[in-house]
Amino acid sequence: MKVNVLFFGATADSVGERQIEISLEENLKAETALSQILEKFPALQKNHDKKSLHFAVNQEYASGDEIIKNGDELAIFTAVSGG
Amino acid sequence: MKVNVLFFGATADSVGERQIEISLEENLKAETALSQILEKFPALQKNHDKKSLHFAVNQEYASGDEIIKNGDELAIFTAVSGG
Amino acid sequence: MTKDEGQTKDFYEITTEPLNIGEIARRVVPENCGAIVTLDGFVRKFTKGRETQYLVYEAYQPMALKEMEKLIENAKARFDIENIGIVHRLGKMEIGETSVVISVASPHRRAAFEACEWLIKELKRTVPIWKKEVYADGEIWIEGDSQAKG
Amino acid sequence: MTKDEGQTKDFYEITTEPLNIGEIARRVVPENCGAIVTLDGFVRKFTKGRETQYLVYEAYQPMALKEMEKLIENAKARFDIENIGIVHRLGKMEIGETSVVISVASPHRRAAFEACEWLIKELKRTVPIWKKEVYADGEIWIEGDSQAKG
Repeated sequence: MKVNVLFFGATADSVGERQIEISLEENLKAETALSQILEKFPALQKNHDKKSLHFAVNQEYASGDEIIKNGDELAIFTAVSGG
Repeated sequence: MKVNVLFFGATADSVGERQIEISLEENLKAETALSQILEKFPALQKNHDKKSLHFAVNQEYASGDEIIKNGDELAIFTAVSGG
Repeated sequence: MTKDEGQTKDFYEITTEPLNIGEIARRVVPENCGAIVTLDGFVRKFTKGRETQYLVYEAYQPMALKEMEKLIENAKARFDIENIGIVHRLGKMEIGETSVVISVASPHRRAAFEACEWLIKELKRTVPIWKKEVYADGEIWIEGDSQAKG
Repeated sequence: MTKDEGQTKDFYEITTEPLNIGEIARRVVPENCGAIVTLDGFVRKFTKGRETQYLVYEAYQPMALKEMEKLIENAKARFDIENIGIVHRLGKMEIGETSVVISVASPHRRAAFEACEWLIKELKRTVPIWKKEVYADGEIWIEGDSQAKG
């Protein structure tokens, strides 16, 4: 299946892209999908502690248990700093 | 001695004046001066509970123990309601 | 009535002109602060179910300014804040018009919230300003909490 | 992104235009309220002693707006408040420019102070917006408290 992965701020700088379409196996849990995406982008792993990264699925913070579906919008970013 | 007595808002409406020069004995305590002024203005006593009136001497809230001097600026008003 | 000595940008004013809260808030900005908390008090349409047509504010001006200055001094002793601005409007005000603006700038926003809340509470208790509510069938000078002061 | 159904005047917006805090505060005014509390967050010159030249704010916009909407719903469930307005600016901002305005109107000012303080705290924790500080000798994306969310 295909998903769109979005990066913002520091993660966009690390990856060098703001949006990438990638292929993943069907029926992955969000937690597993995140690990697989991190493996595809060594710069993300190099520049960021995994624990410091936030993961959103379809514009909602992910707990990790969500099942990712074809066409989902994923996002990986560091702790927010607005205000 | 002469003092200026100022009224504001509800007390000005009661007295019908905003500023009056009156004569008082020398060396009165603020507490006593207030009582004497109230006696001069029956409408003040009629319209206001004495406990609800505030008394200022030379633009400072009076405790009652201040000694009033010739030329002092006294003011009598109800509890403030700005804001 | 603006106090502006070097770093400090505190001010306290009484005016009959309309209040621009954005402009007032901006005047308290110091370089090392990141947040301003502003209280904007305005004329309500209904008080206890009775419809107000407009309000008239009156002050014992020299004493009001002295009390405002004391408020600022006391707030700065009590809270870790940088600058304070207080502007109270006098005269006739229509429904929805701003009667008072209090802006507090601080390095940490917690102190600005606490100080701003304390300032409006104290201003309503101590600063000699009175408001008259005018209704279709009469008018009344509003009296504050008489136990609060003096 | 303005929600305006009958009585309610809540709104949450993201814009690249300069923010006018007075105008934003005025949009939350309901007839039965008497006080608005407004938080005005702005670009500091110094953070931990380092001089910032300017900031750039970026957002995950659709998610940011969803999170802002949730903030408003949660604040209204938690506090006795009438209307809330939140506007966050994006893009390049100079020192002293306002990045975020949160205005809360309530019948009693206590609740407005509490809700406004809660809203800025939660916005900084949950709304996907990031700021980059640009210095004379470099730039850095500021990272929030990583334990705060998710």
